[in-house]
Amino acid sequence: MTKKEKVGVYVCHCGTNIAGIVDVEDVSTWVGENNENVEVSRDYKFMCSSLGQELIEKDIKEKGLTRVVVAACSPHMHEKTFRGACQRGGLNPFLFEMANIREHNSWATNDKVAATQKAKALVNAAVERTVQQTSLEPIPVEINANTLIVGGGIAGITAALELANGGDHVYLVEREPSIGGHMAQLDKTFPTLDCSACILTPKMVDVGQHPNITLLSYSEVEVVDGYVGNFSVTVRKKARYVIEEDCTGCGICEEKCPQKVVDDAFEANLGYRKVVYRPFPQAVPNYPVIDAENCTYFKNGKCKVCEMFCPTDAIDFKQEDELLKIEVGNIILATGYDVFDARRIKRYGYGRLPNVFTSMEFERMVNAAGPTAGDIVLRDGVNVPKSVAIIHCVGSRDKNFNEYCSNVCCMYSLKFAHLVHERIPAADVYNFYIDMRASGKEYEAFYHRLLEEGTHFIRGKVAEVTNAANLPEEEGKLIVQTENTLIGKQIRVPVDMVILSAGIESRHDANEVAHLFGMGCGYNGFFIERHPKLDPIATMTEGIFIAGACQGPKDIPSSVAQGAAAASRVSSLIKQGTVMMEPIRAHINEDHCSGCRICNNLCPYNAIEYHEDKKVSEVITALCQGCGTCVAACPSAAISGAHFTNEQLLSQIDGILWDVKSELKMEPA
Amino acid sequence: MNEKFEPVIVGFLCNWCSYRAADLAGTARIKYAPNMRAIRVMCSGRVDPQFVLKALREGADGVLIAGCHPGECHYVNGNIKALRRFILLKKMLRQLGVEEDRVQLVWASASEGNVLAAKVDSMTEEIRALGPLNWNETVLGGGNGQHAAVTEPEEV
Amino acid sequence: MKYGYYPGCSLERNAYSYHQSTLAVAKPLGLEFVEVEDWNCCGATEYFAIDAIPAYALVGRNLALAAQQKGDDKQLVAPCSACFLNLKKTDHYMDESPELAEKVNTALAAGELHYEPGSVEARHLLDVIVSDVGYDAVAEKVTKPLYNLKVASYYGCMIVRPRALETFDDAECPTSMDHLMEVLGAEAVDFSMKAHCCGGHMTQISEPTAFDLIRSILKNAVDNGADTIVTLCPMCQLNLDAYQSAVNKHFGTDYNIPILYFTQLMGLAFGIPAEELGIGKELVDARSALTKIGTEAPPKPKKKRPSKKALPMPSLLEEA
Amino acid sequence: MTAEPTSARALTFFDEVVANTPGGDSRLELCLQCGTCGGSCPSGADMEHTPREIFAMIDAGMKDEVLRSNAPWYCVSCYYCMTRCPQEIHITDIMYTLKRMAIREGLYKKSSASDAPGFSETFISFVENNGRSFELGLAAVHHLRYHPINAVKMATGMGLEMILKGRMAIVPTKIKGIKQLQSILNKAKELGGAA
Repeated sequence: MTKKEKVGVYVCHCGTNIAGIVDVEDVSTWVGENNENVEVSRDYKFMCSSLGQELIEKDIKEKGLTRVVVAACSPHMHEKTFRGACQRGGLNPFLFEMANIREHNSWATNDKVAATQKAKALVNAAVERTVQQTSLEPIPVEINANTLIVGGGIAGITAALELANGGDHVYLVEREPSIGGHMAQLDKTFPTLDCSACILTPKMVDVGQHPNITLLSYSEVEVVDGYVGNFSVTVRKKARYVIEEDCTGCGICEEKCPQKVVDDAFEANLGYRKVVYRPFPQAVPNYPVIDAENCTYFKNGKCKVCEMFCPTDAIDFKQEDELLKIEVGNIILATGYDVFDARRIKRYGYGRLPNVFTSMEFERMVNAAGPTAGDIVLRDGVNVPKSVAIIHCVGSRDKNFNEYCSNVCCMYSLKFAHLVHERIPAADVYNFYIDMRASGKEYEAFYHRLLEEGTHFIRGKVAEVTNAANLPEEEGKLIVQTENTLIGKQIRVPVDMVILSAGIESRHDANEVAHLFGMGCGYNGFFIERHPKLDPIATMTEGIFIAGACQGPKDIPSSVAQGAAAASRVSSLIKQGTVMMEPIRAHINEDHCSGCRICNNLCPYNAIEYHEDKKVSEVITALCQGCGTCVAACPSAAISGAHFTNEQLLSQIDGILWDVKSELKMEPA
Repeated sequence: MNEKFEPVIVGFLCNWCSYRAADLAGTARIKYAPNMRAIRVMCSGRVDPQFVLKALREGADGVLIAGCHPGECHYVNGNIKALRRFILLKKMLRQLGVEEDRVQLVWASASEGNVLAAKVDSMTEEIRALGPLNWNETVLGGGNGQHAAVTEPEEV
Repeated sequence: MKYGYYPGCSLERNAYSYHQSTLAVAKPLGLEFVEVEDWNCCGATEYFAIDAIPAYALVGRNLALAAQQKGDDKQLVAPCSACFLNLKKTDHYMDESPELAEKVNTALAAGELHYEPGSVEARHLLDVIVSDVGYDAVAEKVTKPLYNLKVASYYGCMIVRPRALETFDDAECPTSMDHLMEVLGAEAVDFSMKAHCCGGHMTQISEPTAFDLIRSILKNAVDNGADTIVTLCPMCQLNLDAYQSAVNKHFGTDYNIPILYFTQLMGLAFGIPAEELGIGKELVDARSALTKIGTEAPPKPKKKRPSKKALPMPSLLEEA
Repeated sequence: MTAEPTSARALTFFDEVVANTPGGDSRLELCLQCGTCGGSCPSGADMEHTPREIFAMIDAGMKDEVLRSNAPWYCVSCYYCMTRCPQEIHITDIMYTLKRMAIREGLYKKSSASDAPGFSETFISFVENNGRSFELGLAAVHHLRYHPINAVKMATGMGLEMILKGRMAIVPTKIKGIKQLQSILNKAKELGGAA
């Protein structure tokens, strides 16, 4: 005997989004007439509007509805909305179910008949499912007010300062010896041409000095346990071989160190650094590190010049990595991006042709604090180029490398053109582009400025850069070969210098990092946000937020905005004190449990404990994440997964097959 | 006009990847066969073989199980458990005399609406070619109401 | 190592020296080549321009014959790049498109033949030598190293492209033949034009276009100090060699750089007499260039110390 | 069941080109008009339209102009465009398609490369008759047909040298199974279409 419930069914038109394909009136009428549990069924223009929601509230109160089904969009869009309506009407929100007849149906086909039939199945299934649903209460979880921020670039710095200024404690973990990220490497910033260091370093100093920020530089997160409100994180603080408490940051060790290596990080290959070094003079923290891989002492057991000269005995060759355990309530990932490795595009000659430079090399070159003190010169370090080609979309918008647009290259390429004009007024500058993308605030104006400055803009993706001269004027030059697509002619442009505007890539280890934090990477390696439009800050994992270029290629203003937004999301949770978790958890019925322990090893969170004395297993609710693997595996059906019980799902299957059920099965048993 | 056989496929889509892939397919207005009817589960690892058998028994011509790519499971490795169950399930279907291709598995991440849509299209065509399942005749034999040995699957 | 062998039309006559030298070096390397019986022309780049299905069927006949004949190995070696690409492409497209495979097989059935895609793997001769034999085994056979000889290794197009067919060397900057030349004791010069087009059939369609391309290749090799250009394709050899004087006339230049097959230089290094390698058949005489070969290894060129001001040079991807 | 569009769109020149390109997917619809192909093409400087332009013209339905262009005939099958194309379009294969369509429609005759198909045709006529190509015959026939002056140059200059060096055969080689090959090719011609 099935119990009789009073179900209210609401079929949404979503304007014409659904009603244009699905005969919503037919669906509503049909379910009202054919499913005995349905008390009332209606169709309505926009169910998510306040009037639509009031309709539900009113029916619950007036008609005594015990269950509610809304057939509309995806539950990922509006489940929360309608659960709220149910609650306001006095119905437990877990007695509500959505049927997705928009994304999964009306938007996926043009076949009206089939779509209407499918909508009936989905609605009927939802009705059958709700009948089996039970009232549930969300689980309150207390929020630890400390926050972990991973990555000390401009996004992470912004988030850290926002939270710390609000009075909450922040652990800022940075992999490199100094915070600052890519922004610290840049010279000027588009479109206003502010000096990057001038606007960034004060913020870095604030971070270094803030009483509410624990800065863990030269450190990496190793283990993440727990869940929103209560994460337990292990951080590896790599050995610097410098005692931070004793180091004054005087820089004598760096000055005296006899060993020099090419700096492939901060100077992007264009310059050298010592083996005991600070990446740059304004580094925060200002302590150096010893690069053990290249240090003469670590290699040969001899040298120790730094130790000899250190006035405070702060060098410690015996220092070891430290593992620190920290407890936080929320985590913000601001792990940034990698620059596309231009050597991968062999036809552009980087690594083979000396006067081909990457964009990051050029940033360092034009920087007054860089290897050439800001002079634009060829690889020989002396000669000044009379002509410069800037090639856009290097590694971007190309299925052989990265398919997407890297968002910032057009603008920084314009900036490069400007800087060449400024430093070498007589030089010819060519920008080779496919499409000029200048969609930010004041960006188009900057493009116009470069048009005025006389940059040659050539529309065409460069085919190759070669040193094989054909004509006398090409001898000794780099020749940029392309099609000028606006005149439809193949052209060869001889220049002295080529700059490759390399794109933005996800971090090489983004997948491992995502896995460490229990979240996902998209196809291109950027972290997946909860919603691409409405929630680009949160992730699918509660309590873990993302900010900056780790979410997708973006410029400084957008990274700053996301950093601040992530801080605000965390602040809001901290202020709430507790967070309500969906009560989708497994539970073991002791009476039915045979003690077989199959579930024990299946649980990915070790949330199932076996009681030797009672010979039964038990789910630790606080650890359970509700995946339901154990429910599916239990041979004695002793485990039930709240809101996804066997009864609910079996009824849903029954309901979804209303039109094809075999005759035999329709007969009473 | 000759009526084309329209198979009914029940899809079990995991909440985090493949359900969102189907959402994305819709948002991107990718058109695909309307033959798959989706049921949301939190994880593909939640798909109990009895759900699949129930669907086939109740009139579905095929079942699609969709989850996150291996290594991308929201619950660490629920999809791997789904895969192991799926392999056993296929074995069982063979014993029951049901064509293996009636139950299929696909990995579709939240960004792969096109993958899911293409899978639904290809599966629909494959099942259309197989024809209706008719559980009663195929498995129960001649529709005499005798239950064949539908054993609980071995757990993994 | 036993392989099927598809010489192609050019090797029968204009590139007979390639055929000769291939067989001459195969022996000491332990390569056994079994020629496909009664093979036909691959259609070069011309048949596809006229009619697609017959073009595929033409190649299909060769694949079917090779498949019939092969022993336990499914490798088919082609020394000519155009033949190699046509064999590989036909097999690949038949595999990718069942519809095409069906049509080709319907046509083949008219000659009582059948070809199952995937049953023959077409390989270029260079690939077999560097990948299967290997540089070390080649080095072992070198008795007369080509010391002092500066070589520009010219790959052309159809051995390294299209990338969709998963070529064995880089599509833009191949290096396998350069390494091979170094193993023989020669010096491989920098050569930006190494994978550019020799002009192909443009010599017949538009001479100025072809001459432009031929000149830019010759010029780049000469500019980089090469004594000879080595090739691995009859069409490339023909265009660079036979048209060299016409190119000189057209541009008023005086290039005189011999074009040899890589197998000819391998043979010389293995101590095989020049006549047995077909050296002397080239129109630009190679003898004077080959007299440069010394008996002693040249001293290793000293790395120029960059000036103090010079900026560091990035490493190449292979070195990283 | 994939729903049929409510009204079928008439087939365009674009559709025709795609349908006639064998070996899977031409991907022509993905062209971004970036010009990588036009910049990479060894004979691009001498083409009346760069490959990129040709694709824009195909999209615009300019059948006559496309099939009259010398561009497809100047393609040397170097596959640079196809390897470099950021959208992985099968450009070289499309060029072959355009050549075939130009011959079929007879439009190549109005092209400045009007003797190019002749070269291909002469080439394959030797292949169809003998099973092997025949360089001397090819050069002689082609040049006599289109460049009589070149033919004289050939006979006295480079060609003569080639003959003297033993690099050019005086008579063509015929394969044993020429009858078998001809039945295969005849059958293939009957099948027609692209694949």
